[in-house]
Amino acid sequence: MDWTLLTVQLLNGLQFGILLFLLASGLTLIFGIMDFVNLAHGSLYMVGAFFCATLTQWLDSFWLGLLLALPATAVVGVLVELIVVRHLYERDHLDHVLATFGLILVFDTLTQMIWGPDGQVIPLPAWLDGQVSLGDAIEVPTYRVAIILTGLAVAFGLFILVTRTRLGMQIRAGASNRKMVSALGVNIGLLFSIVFVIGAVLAGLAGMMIGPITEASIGMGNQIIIVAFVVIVIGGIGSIKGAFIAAILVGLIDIMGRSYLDVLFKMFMSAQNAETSAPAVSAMLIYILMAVILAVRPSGLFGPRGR
Amino acid sequence: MDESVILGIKDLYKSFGGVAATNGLTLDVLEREVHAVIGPNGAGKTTLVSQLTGVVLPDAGQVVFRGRDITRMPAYRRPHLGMARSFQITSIIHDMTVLENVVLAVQAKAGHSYRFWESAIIDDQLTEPAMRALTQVGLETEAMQVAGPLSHGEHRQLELAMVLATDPELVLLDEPTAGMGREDSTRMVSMLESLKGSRTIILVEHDMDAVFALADRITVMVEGRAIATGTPDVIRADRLVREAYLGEDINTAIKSARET
Amino acid sequence: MKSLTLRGWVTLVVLVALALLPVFVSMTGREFFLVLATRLVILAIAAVSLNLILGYGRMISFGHAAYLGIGAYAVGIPVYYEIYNGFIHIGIAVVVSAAFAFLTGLVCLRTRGVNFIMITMAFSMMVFFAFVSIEEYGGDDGLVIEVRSEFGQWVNLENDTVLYYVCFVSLLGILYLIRRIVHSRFGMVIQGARGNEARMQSLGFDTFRYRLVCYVIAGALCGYAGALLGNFTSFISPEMMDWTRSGELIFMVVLGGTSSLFGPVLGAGLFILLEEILSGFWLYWQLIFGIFLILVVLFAKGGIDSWLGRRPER
Amino acid sequence: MMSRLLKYFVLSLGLVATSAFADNVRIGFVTTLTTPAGAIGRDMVDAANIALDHIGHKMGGKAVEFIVEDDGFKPEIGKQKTDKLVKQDDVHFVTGFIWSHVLLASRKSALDGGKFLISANAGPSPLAGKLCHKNFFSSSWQNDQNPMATGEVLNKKGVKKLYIMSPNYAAGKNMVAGVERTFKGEIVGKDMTKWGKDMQLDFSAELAKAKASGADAIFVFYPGPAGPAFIKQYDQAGLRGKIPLYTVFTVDALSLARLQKAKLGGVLGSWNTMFWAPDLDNATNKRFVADFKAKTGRYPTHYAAQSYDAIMLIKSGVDAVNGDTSNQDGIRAGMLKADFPSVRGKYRYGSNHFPIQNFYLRTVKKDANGDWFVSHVSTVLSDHQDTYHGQCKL
Repeated sequence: MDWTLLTVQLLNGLQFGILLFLLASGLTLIFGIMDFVNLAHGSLYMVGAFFCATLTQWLDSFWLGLLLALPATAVVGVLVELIVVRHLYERDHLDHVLATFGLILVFDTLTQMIWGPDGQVIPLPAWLDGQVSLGDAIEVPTYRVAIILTGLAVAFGLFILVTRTRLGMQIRAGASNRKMVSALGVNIGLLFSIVFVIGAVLAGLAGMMIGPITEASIGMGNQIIIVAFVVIVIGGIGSIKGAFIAAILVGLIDIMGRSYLDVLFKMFMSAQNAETSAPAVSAMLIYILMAVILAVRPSGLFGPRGR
Repeated sequence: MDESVILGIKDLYKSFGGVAATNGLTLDVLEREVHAVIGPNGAGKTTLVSQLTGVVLPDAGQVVFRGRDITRMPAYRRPHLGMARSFQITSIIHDMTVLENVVLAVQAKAGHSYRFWESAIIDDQLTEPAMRALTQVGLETEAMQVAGPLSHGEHRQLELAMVLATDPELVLLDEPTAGMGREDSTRMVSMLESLKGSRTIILVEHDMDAVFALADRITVMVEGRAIATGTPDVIRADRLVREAYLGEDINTAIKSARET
Repeated sequence: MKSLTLRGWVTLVVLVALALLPVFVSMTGREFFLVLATRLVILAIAAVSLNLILGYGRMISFGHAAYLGIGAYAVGIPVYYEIYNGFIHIGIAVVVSAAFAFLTGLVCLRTRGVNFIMITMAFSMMVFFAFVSIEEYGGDDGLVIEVRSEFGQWVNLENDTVLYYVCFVSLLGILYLIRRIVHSRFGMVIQGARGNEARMQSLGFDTFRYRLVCYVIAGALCGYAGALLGNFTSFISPEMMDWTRSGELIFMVVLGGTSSLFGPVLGAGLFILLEEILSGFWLYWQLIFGIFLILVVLFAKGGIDSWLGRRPER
Repeated sequence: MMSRLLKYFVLSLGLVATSAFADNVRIGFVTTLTTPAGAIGRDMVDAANIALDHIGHKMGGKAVEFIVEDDGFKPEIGKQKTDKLVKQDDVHFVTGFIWSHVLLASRKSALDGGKFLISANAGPSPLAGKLCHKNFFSSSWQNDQNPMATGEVLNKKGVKKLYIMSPNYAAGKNMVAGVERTFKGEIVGKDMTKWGKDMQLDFSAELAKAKASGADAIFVFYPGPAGPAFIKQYDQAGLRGKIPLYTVFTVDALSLARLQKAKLGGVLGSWNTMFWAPDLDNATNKRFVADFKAKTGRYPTHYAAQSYDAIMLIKSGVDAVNGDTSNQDGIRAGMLKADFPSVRGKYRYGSNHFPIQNFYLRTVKKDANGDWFVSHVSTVLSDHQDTYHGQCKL
């Protein structure tokens, strides 16, 4: 067993998990409070990455780019909420799925019309572009460590927001009983908008974090959003804690599958077939995990009863 | 056990988060009687109904229906033994017609419904009993209406028709007059009166007028327990029952219930 | 014959147009219309089958495209082994689809709401990745189906017109079948469970099992559509089972009108015509398509069916 | 736009005589214009249009109608579009095709429809071998050829242990087979990653494995959008200078423009192989590259070069029959001669209608304006023919 490799892969899994959490936390809030299925959450992830790329290229600074792209993504979030999403809260999930499916098409096409089909690079400052050594043999990209730290900080901030602030109290109350919150005299419309925008910014941030690794590209959110949905369903809808645990779990499973499954498969099939099957089966693992968890607990790990 | 006992409840326990909603309840319901269950709010009446219908499973104890232990039987199987219920909050299928609602009830009784070809709504074997039940509750003229937009009183009538259509031995009526105006309420009571003697009825009700008009026997529940069971006259005189209603005279309680 | 409503007229006109289309094609020589119409009819079958669970049963399956894929592979894989008998293909398609629906339904139908949407999608993604992982059948690249299913000497699917009529007659047959199912005792139970599941249980219906059977029927019918699709495209790839494809099927159903028999056919038709026309004249056609989708959801509840004067829901 | 829409409606309803009945040469071009891979399609269409400009939009004295279709990076859509070109537009030639799996899916529609099918990029092995067809031509290469050249380079550089990464689709498998065929050392690890519209772009797990494998070189094939992402992560993982990177179809004008924007200078001086380079010294190429740069402001990619050649190849066929598009035998014979000015210089056709051509070593350099480009270095394989031609029964 190569312990160095294992450690590096665990870190990679953690980093992917953190990224998933950034996406899933917003999704689960929106879901838990507004009971709104937002397939277009991944589009905000993409929009965040594109804004960050363009601003970084203009201003020649990743930090300025990041700082300005966050409010820019928030504005897009506000617009989406105002123009489309707001009118759908009272509708059923079917309408949510369809309308946000339409939003994905709109966002993907608009992005290509504005930025062209090319991916957009996000150049990193030199000190983030190198590697850090952890111990003797382990060397990991600095930027990936930065993602982990940022993600943990955001998770902590979110935790404080939800458990220690007035807004957080309303959010929690909203997640458990929507009628009660409105009975308490809270402006539900405003609360919903705020939650949606928080979700949008978190998704945008996730996009900005991954951008320097993969580039901002059209449709980049369309696959990861499905994984994020798997995360919140596993974690239990509306539960930030569940989203965090499930995100890390899914991140680790994905990376571990990609790292070790082919080795495993080669024990009982030809190398060629193993190389082909392993990535697909490792992609399948998270769905299998979800099916198993839902079979045992139909509302997820930390889901509310009877949803 | 007495031959005429149709439903026996023994030492039933159910708690939610440490609070006992049913706390060692024991109760016998006799064949063909109207047995009312009353008690102050929070006495555990709703939880009892849920356990009798299988929506909620007890933590301990036993429910025996005609000699058969049904404590843990799934909800959907109980109607086939001859149990039927109505809901406290109207529970009908809003986007179907009145007739279709009742046809479903008949269908439930008429064996399995894995029949994919013949139309159900023109099947006399289903529609005739359905129309009979509707006539019984006086809703036959509304048969072709969509159920949703009808009045509250009509919904309650439909609910009753669906219960009758299954031709049950035992009927569990969960506040059949809830939310009704005086007129509708009176009509419902006389309708129930006409059923008396033909089937066993468990009546969970707040309206004391209705209870004392209909019931053969009454059980009073307090804090998840039956504190008294007996004929209306016995209950009226029972000391424990008076205390349960916070020292009020039971007749005052009836009066105040009537005014709210 | 009683007088027809607007809806009735549209239904009649669409069916007659579809029935006579090959005549039009042979007169004008515009074979492409036949290609388009075949695709339309096959997807209409898929949409109609989805509507059985989505419209009548309120089971929002976001993984229905998996059955299209299973059905198509049920043609592709036997052909790969040089088994050309169409009855075997259809048999495999229907049986495997039904079995898949049964097994996944056991898990899916325990969940409600969004979890149901997501787990149906998860199962379709599993099939997607399963086929991606099988190198033998082309993996991600897909499988070219060199020969169409053979049904003896009378029905030669290699002839595009024959294939079209097989699809069209299948559509008519399945529409009739679903019409019977919906009005049958079974259909009453499914619709009752859509309206009020707790009530149905208290009446004595084991709604889980009825729904499961319904789910299996819908899956099997869509598997059949998949077998036709495999014959039509002569090519099958896991891409056909992508979640976006399931989304498109849902759109067809909603566009046409849920819980109406013919609505999904109209929905599939409008969907395919729009896709074809828009993509022909603008590279960024998906923008219009997306906006259209949003507008339909926001303002046109009930779909085409309600534009034609039907009350949305009954 | 409205009038265009209206015209389209009218045309599609078949109410007026369409161009399908006009006497001209119709060429359908299936490529990817949307999704992140759309940049490749744009390059190809630009190059094809330059070729058409160069020939005055005429072949064999007849006007050329050029119809572009977007395959959306999906085999199924590519096949649908091919069906449309064959049955609705009744084209004489279907060309384009970036992706091997799209080409394999579309092959039957085009060839059964009695059309010429000309790949301007993809060269999957079945089409060179068992599935070769008299009406199929390639204006590019067979997939295995270029990595075979890289394998030779790896041997010359003394590489003993190689780690391979490639997308998991038809071309990726051919690329791997190609390099494995000529590379004489040991393959210490291999990863086939998810490809397509939802391709995998984060290679953290795979790069960590490569690093731990003890390989002394990494070979990758990451065309289009995945290229820059891979190279960036290779740099971020600190592999540059430790495990040298050898690529095929990964470092091209498209990825270099983006890498330069990101100031990822590590790619400068890296090696790759190809049948062509922008600075390959022949008159046709000079004119093509100059015009392409003038028109688009970019260096052309090999995709562009092959598309240019595809149009020229078709012209050579149509010219041979003086525009008589019904004379397919004549057109075929004309094209088989490869007697046209190609941007790669002179080449021949093998029996399977794949080119027999040179492969060159190239390196990434800065030009006079400071723009990065891939420059021709030396010849690795001369007059190289693919390995599958023996299986072709033409």
